[in-house]
Amino acid sequence: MAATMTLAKALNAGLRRALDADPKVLLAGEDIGKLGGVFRITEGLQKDFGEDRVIDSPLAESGIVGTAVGLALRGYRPVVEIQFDGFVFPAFDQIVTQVAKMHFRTHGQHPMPMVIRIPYGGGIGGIEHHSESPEAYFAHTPGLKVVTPANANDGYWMIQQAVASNDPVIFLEPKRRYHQKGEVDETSTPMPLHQARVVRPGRAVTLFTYGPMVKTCLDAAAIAADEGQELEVVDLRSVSPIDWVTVFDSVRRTKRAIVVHEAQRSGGIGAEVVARLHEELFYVMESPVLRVTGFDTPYPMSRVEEDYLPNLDRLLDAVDESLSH
Amino acid sequence: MAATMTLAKALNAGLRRALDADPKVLLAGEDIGKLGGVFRITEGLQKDFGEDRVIDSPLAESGIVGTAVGLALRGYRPVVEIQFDGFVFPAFDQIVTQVAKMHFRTHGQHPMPMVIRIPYGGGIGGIEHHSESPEAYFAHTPGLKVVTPANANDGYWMIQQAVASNDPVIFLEPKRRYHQKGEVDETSTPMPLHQARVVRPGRAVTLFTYGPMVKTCLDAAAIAADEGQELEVVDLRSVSPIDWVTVFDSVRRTKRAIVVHEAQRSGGIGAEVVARLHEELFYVMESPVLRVTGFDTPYPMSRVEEDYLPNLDRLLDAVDESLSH
Amino acid sequence: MSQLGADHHSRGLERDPSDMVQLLTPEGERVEHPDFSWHGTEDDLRRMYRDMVIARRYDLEGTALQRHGELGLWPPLQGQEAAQVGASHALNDRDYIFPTYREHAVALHRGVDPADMLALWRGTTMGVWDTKGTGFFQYGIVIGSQTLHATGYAMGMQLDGMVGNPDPDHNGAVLAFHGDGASSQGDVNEAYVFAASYNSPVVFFCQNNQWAISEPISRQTRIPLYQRAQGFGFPGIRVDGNDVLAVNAVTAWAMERARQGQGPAFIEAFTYRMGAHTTSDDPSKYRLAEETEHWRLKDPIERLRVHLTRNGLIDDDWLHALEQEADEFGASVRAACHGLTNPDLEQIFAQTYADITPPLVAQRAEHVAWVSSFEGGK
Amino acid sequence: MSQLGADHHSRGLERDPSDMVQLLTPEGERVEHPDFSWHGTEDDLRRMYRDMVIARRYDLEGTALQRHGELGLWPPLQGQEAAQVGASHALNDRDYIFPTYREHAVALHRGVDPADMLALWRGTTMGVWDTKGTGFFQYGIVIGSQTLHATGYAMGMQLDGMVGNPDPDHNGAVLAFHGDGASSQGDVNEAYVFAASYNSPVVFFCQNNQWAISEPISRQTRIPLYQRAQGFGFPGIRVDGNDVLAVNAVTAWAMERARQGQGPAFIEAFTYRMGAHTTSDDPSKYRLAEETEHWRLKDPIERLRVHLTRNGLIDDDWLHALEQEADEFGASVRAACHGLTNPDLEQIFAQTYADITPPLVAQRAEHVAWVSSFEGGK
Ligand SMILES: Cc1ncc(C[n+]2csc(CCOP(=O)(O)OP(=O)(O)O)c2C)c(N)n1
Ligand SMILES: Cc1ncc(C[n+]2csc(CCOP(=O)(O)OP(=O)(O)O)c2C)c(N)n1
Ligand SMILES: [Mg+2]
Ligand SMILES: [Mg+2]
Repeated sequence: MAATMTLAKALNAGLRRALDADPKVLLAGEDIGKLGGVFRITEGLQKDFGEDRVIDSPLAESGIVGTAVGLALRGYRPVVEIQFDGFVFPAFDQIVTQVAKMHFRTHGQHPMPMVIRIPYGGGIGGIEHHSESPEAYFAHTPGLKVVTPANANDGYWMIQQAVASNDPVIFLEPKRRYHQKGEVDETSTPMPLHQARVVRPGRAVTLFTYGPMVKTCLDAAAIAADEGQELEVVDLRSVSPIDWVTVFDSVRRTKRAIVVHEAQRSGGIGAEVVARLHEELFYVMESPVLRVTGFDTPYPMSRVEEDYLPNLDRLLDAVDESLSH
Repeated sequence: MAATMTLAKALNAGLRRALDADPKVLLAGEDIGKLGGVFRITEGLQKDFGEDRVIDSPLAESGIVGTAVGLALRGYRPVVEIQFDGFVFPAFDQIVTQVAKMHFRTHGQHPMPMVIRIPYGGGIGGIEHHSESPEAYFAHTPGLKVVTPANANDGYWMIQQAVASNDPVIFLEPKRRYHQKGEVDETSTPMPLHQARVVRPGRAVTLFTYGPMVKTCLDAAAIAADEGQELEVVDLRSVSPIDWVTVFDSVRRTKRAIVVHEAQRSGGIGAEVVARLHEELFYVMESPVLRVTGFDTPYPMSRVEEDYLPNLDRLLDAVDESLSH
Repeated sequence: MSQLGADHHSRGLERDPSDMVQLLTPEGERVEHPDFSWHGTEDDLRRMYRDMVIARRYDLEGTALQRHGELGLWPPLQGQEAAQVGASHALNDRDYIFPTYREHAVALHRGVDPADMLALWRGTTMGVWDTKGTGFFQYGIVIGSQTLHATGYAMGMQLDGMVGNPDPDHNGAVLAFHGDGASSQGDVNEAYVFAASYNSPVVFFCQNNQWAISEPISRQTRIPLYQRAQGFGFPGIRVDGNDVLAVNAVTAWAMERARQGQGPAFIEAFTYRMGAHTTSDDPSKYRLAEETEHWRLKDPIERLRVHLTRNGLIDDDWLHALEQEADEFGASVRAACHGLTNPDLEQIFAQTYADITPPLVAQRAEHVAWVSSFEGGK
Repeated sequence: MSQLGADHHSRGLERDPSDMVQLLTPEGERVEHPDFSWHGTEDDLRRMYRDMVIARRYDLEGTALQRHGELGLWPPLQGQEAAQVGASHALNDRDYIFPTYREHAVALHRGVDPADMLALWRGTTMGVWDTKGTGFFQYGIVIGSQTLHATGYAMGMQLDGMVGNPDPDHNGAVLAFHGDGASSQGDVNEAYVFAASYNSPVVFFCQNNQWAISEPISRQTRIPLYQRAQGFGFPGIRVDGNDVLAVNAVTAWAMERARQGQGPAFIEAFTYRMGAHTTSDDPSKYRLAEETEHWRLKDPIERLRVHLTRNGLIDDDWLHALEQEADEFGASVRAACHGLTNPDLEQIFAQTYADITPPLVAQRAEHVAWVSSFEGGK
């Protein structure tokens, strides 16, 4: 059974199925009820599952996550929504000191089956705090797992897998791809949540990316193909843990790599990918891994965001540079 | 004029001088007044400068940092103390969304000359939240600068330089070295705040480190010297920005490097150092840069911390491994 | 049935509460209040009326510009003109304001350049304007965070000796805006704690517009919001937020006690967000048209117009002239918006720090070289 | 002179307030209160006395063990026995407790293994014990965060239908401890907001022991803390925290209303931290011995002893037997502490996740290989 739908609808359908499958699953967050969330990801769910399973929260992110910890201790599986990337920081303490550490603190007695959904990334002409990519903060936090779907099918399945996970999952939704359509196969067995996927095989250079940049990388690969360069594009899907087997396999073949993300460069996911490639494939790589990322500034005013974000020109330039060595 | 004193006393003396030099300098934090802070870094300062310049704050870190933003907007230069590393997270939102971004948001109209002092790191037999190394979170945040002194002289000078900085500085104090004594030269001109220092020159391998691990690395280098290996030890001092000139210079000479920090490995400062060395000195390095760090788990119960933290055995092993390539 | 107190919609939170200060009824009638009176001049009345009309026009222009794709977003203030204008008119030159993202009327009254505000919503700047000249700080987007900045700023004013001086011309205080939804945030409650602890000259001005996007006030509190303050040890008072006189009188009182060193106060301006939360929002999803209609009868501008006309303080000519002025202002706003120029990415590197770091200099150089590689016709 | 309200030490925060529920005077006299009475048995009285004595002994052992280097740290509870024992005795089997780091008396009463608690302070575990069997959750170190967990847990109990049932045996509620200092934290105030919004069965039990490390209560609030609650829309009540009867009666009342679906309540137990904040602290730096002496006269154990003896409910034999029991308990605590075994680093890898990640498996393997390279006599 396959259907074409947007990432937004796929997430909605996935959440619906998760609510259906397990009465312990609850959604909570600001405006997720009648409004269905500012991006309508939870549209219709409160109507169908009631105010006790799709819960509008007071306007306080620490409170939302902190009470979700209590609900999880009680045996629930809360799925909380943070309205925009930039508003996860009031909840950062609860996430880092409580959610991430409860399993560790209790020697496994109290797992934290919680999902924290965060629409993230830029490219939507937003004002400050509405376009950020905070993934590296979470990936640097032991105890959390961090995933991000890049297409509708992954959205549908990964949200269900995240809900089913007994570990806390930071679930980053590439907001500018919410309206991108794709096939959703509601019956097939999905691949494991933390496995990377080669979304386009190629032999010249591997582009490692995730979330909103997967489409950009695929677009770049299509253009490069016209010029006779076969780029491999790997969608990491999980940025913590990263599926190093797939990463290393790819570079063993291509011997060249570029990491692409929207987040500021220093200390980003790219740094870890470069570091691991350096450590593991020191003698294999034929040119330095490159990073095409946001700059080390705050996310800027929207009128320059297209220059701030990795775009086709920057990507193709990097490909040339990688191949020039 | 040189005197021997502990890092703790040097910081106290530096703060005193900063308070003396500029009436706009204020200290705020929990228990920093009569008690002088739980580590006594502000001892005697309230007595001498009064309750309006050394301010005991209500027990709320976000409030401490958030009101400091307001004080800075008013023209003050607040120096706030976070009692322990693990308690900076309630203030994380104010630090990341406000302190770090005010200069950017106001196109330079409102700089944020604020210092956020945080005793950090392990090795003190502490309970949970009292031994963490959160530097990578801040180093990944554009708009912040992040420094950490490793000895008394640096403590004395760097705190004054941080106070004089017109940018917000996260000032990480290696709490387990508070009682380590050193010479403080109160008259010499200090080196720039964001410059790294070769604390021990050597030609075999460079150890890059900072804060509490500088001593450990120096101890390792002393042992290695007995075995005929001349390790170079570089104290980064500033982890954002990192002084890449000194870093690259060193590796151009030694061609081998190890990065050492207490924080968990993935996405840590080490990742960025490895990535930059890979990018810049791809053809220079003779063996992969190694990382000797905490593991990717929460900071553990104190009875195993000596195994969790990089220690002499692990360091010397890494040196052997680096040289074995 | 809902277990989680879902009766919250029907809590003792009346739509038309009686425990609020009112000096001008919805019908435009002047009434007295035992504790608060208004002592302004006829000119003051006309000025406040004018400012409300201009603010509403600005707001309509903002919405229209957004609809035409000129702005990325616009948060309308319609319905809240009296709360904002009444508050702003209670301030002096030494007072400072920490707004949310909706206080356009205050901004205009304080002299913020309308174009500078549009630049924020257009995305050509981060939202920078003359804060020093206007005393009106940047818009705050992270809900509640500005209340702590306001409190810290007020502490700074205390340290500067600007509180409790015998000569009132040396005193000042801070007005901190926040919404009803914001009252749930930890930061806002911490601001109350700090302000109380240091007895700081800050007045928290909560525009309770009944909604936080789609969530009704009953989700945030089960008792009237103004009662929150007394639990922190300072006075809270509720005022008819659509009554510019009452807002003005109550704010003047609260600011004056703050300036005199009597510490913080909390004002709940009971009002209504007539429009959408922002231009991205669709209120029909979550609230009834009937509610909006109910509030339309309490329109803050209309009630003052009736009062002024009825008392012969303005006439048709005056109103006509004001309409002219508003039209001209509207045209100038549109022109200013079209005149906004796009920034260059290059500026963001210098914008990040007071002292740019060497790695950022390198990134800028890399970027500049890359851009010129195109210009070189690569 | 200080500008920042530094008169805070002399605020209307009396040392001996009259607006608190008291049923047993410091002199051991039973008094009545118009709203609260205590209906327990003589056995209950003896049990509470015994639990206070045992808790104090445990505390002394903890401090001694720390002094001997057996524990890394110990936070003494001395002075707060009545607050803790009185509260704990008001709970039923379906109630749950979210403590701070100082509720040793509650832990013991709920059946937490003393050794498990020592393990936390010794650093051989992260502080794990039988939370399911005891209903006593982990100690919370980050000030205030547990109040949100408590509230969420209470919401879960609502969802589970454990509130407001006609059969009281099906009802339960949550007791959330926090300190006076904690009342300033955003999280704690957000917990009040959520609990009120969802009308959740959670009782906030604030042990106002007058100090947050070196900061007096007047730094956190300028009015009595119990008044905070009413601003959030639920009752706040102050009780003599050194009076085990009053604490017990008030807590029983608050828990019962929560269980019946009447929502949250706040209890300020007015008490005193007789000792240091922790064994790392030196209170002589910031408070006067005179103050401690004043409070010694209100000792919670002594006043109940006087009452019990005077009324012939215990005699010297009974007291002697209790002393024996305490001695034996003390010895067993010491033995248990010495019996704690050091963990192995290897366990922390599996401890991090429910499903360990492949990179962490690799790190563990690396570590294990490294360790065995030594054992192999490298
Ligand atoms: C910390 C944070 N969380 C969420 C948001 C998204 N958001 C923007 S406005 C708003 C509602 C604010 O309601 P209220 O405080 O009543 O102010 P109003 O918009 O009604 O003026 C929300 C949830 C935000 N800006 N900041
Ligand atoms: C978020 C946070 N900030 C600071 C600390 C350090 N700290 C530990 S206990 C304490 C004082 C707590 O005072 P109170 O809430 O009154 O509880 P008490 O210790 O008196 O029982 C402080 C500041 C902490 N544990 N967590
Ligand atoms: Mg509102
Ligand atoms: Mg206390």
